[in-house]
Amino acid sequence: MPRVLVQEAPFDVAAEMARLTESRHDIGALASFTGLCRADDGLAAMVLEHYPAMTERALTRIAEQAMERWPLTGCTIIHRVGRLTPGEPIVLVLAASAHRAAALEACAFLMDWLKTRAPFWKREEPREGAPRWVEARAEDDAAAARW
Amino acid sequence: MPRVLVQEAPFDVAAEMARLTESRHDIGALASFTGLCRADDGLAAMVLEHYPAMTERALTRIAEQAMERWPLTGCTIIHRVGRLTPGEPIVLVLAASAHRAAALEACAFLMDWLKTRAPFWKREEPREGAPRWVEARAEDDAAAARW
Amino acid sequence: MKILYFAWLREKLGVAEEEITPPAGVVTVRDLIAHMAARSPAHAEAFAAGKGVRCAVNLDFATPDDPVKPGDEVAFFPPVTGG
Amino acid sequence: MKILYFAWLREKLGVAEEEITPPAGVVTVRDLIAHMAARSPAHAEAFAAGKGVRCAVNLDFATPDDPVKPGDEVAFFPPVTGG
Repeated sequence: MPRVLVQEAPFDVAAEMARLTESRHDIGALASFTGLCRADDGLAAMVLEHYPAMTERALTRIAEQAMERWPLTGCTIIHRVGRLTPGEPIVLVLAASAHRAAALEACAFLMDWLKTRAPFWKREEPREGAPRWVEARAEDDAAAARW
Repeated sequence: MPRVLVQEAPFDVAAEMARLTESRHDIGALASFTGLCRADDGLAAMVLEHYPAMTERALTRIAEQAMERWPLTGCTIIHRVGRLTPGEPIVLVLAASAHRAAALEACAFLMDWLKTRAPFWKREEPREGAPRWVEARAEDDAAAARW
Repeated sequence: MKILYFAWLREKLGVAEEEITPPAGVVTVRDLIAHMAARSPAHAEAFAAGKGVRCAVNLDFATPDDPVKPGDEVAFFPPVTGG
Repeated sequence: MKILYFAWLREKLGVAEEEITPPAGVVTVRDLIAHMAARSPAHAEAFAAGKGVRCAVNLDFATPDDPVKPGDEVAFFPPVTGG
């Protein structure tokens, strides 16, 4: 039921929104979150590695959790992998519901769990110097633990 | 600084997102909320009345509050007025930030305050029977009071 | 003083706008509401305490204690229901 | 048993995948980690306690107490950093 994609290509937010809402009249709220690659500290690019056999399974479970916890009419997770440059979108989550609190909370939940429960690893390539693996942040664990 | 529009026409979510993010490399998070017209209880259409001289001013203040409370790189509120049918989008809010918590919280705040502090009134036109004015909901007041 | 009505107040009173000159004793929104309620039976009903009428003075939301003065634009309306 | 490595573990060990046959006493993730750490100095360093290595068994995240058995696909990796 949830839509989960792992891909190198960019995603089309408007098309994904339309998929969730078109020809339906029971949706009052559609929340979205797009994560983008920032150019912090002279970043030239970011390479997203993942565990292909596991990734869609993990994302589907996260999306199913959201659909169990909130009365969603639909939800979508699209996560890009490969080499991304600053300004490029990395991840999209969408949650649709009759009411706004469910859509907004589910969207925050999806991102918090995705940050801590999906097998992706980011390697940053600075404009100068050696690439470095991004370290997990304690605040992401704290954000995920609130749900 | 915030972008505020009150209009009868539909809005273009993708174009509005692009306005906030394009040619910037300091944005890591873009949250959106779209409110849509539901077909509850045999609704045929909804007519949104507003106080034209006051509306943009009120929305701008709400957006400015969001920008004071969270480190946003930009925020957008577009609210439609006039006659809308089930499935049509009514309102769009966008919040962009370096980090996801700011964008998501600001988006929820914008909707909660907009629901209680912007001069719009909805009249529902049922498929059968007389039009009725939508009554304000205590839970919207409670949601707005948490900020 | 320009008075505007929205939503069911406008419908109930059958008018979107009135120009009034309240007596000198009307200095707050609370005073003005009492004055308005005395204009007609329809006004009395619209401005009755349980109706929850809200107010804006010169395009800002106002509370009963906020001041009003000649020349102000004062709007009365039900609790807002946008979004 | 198929062992996979991701991110800096893969780089540090210089290999993405190993096929191993652990001794019969290896029945939990904790046992397997102790076994893996003894394979080489690089393994010892990668699996040292402070490195925070995480594990998935047959495509599900696993804790040190979770069981492992012959034929499982076991992945080791740093804490995830997607999103």
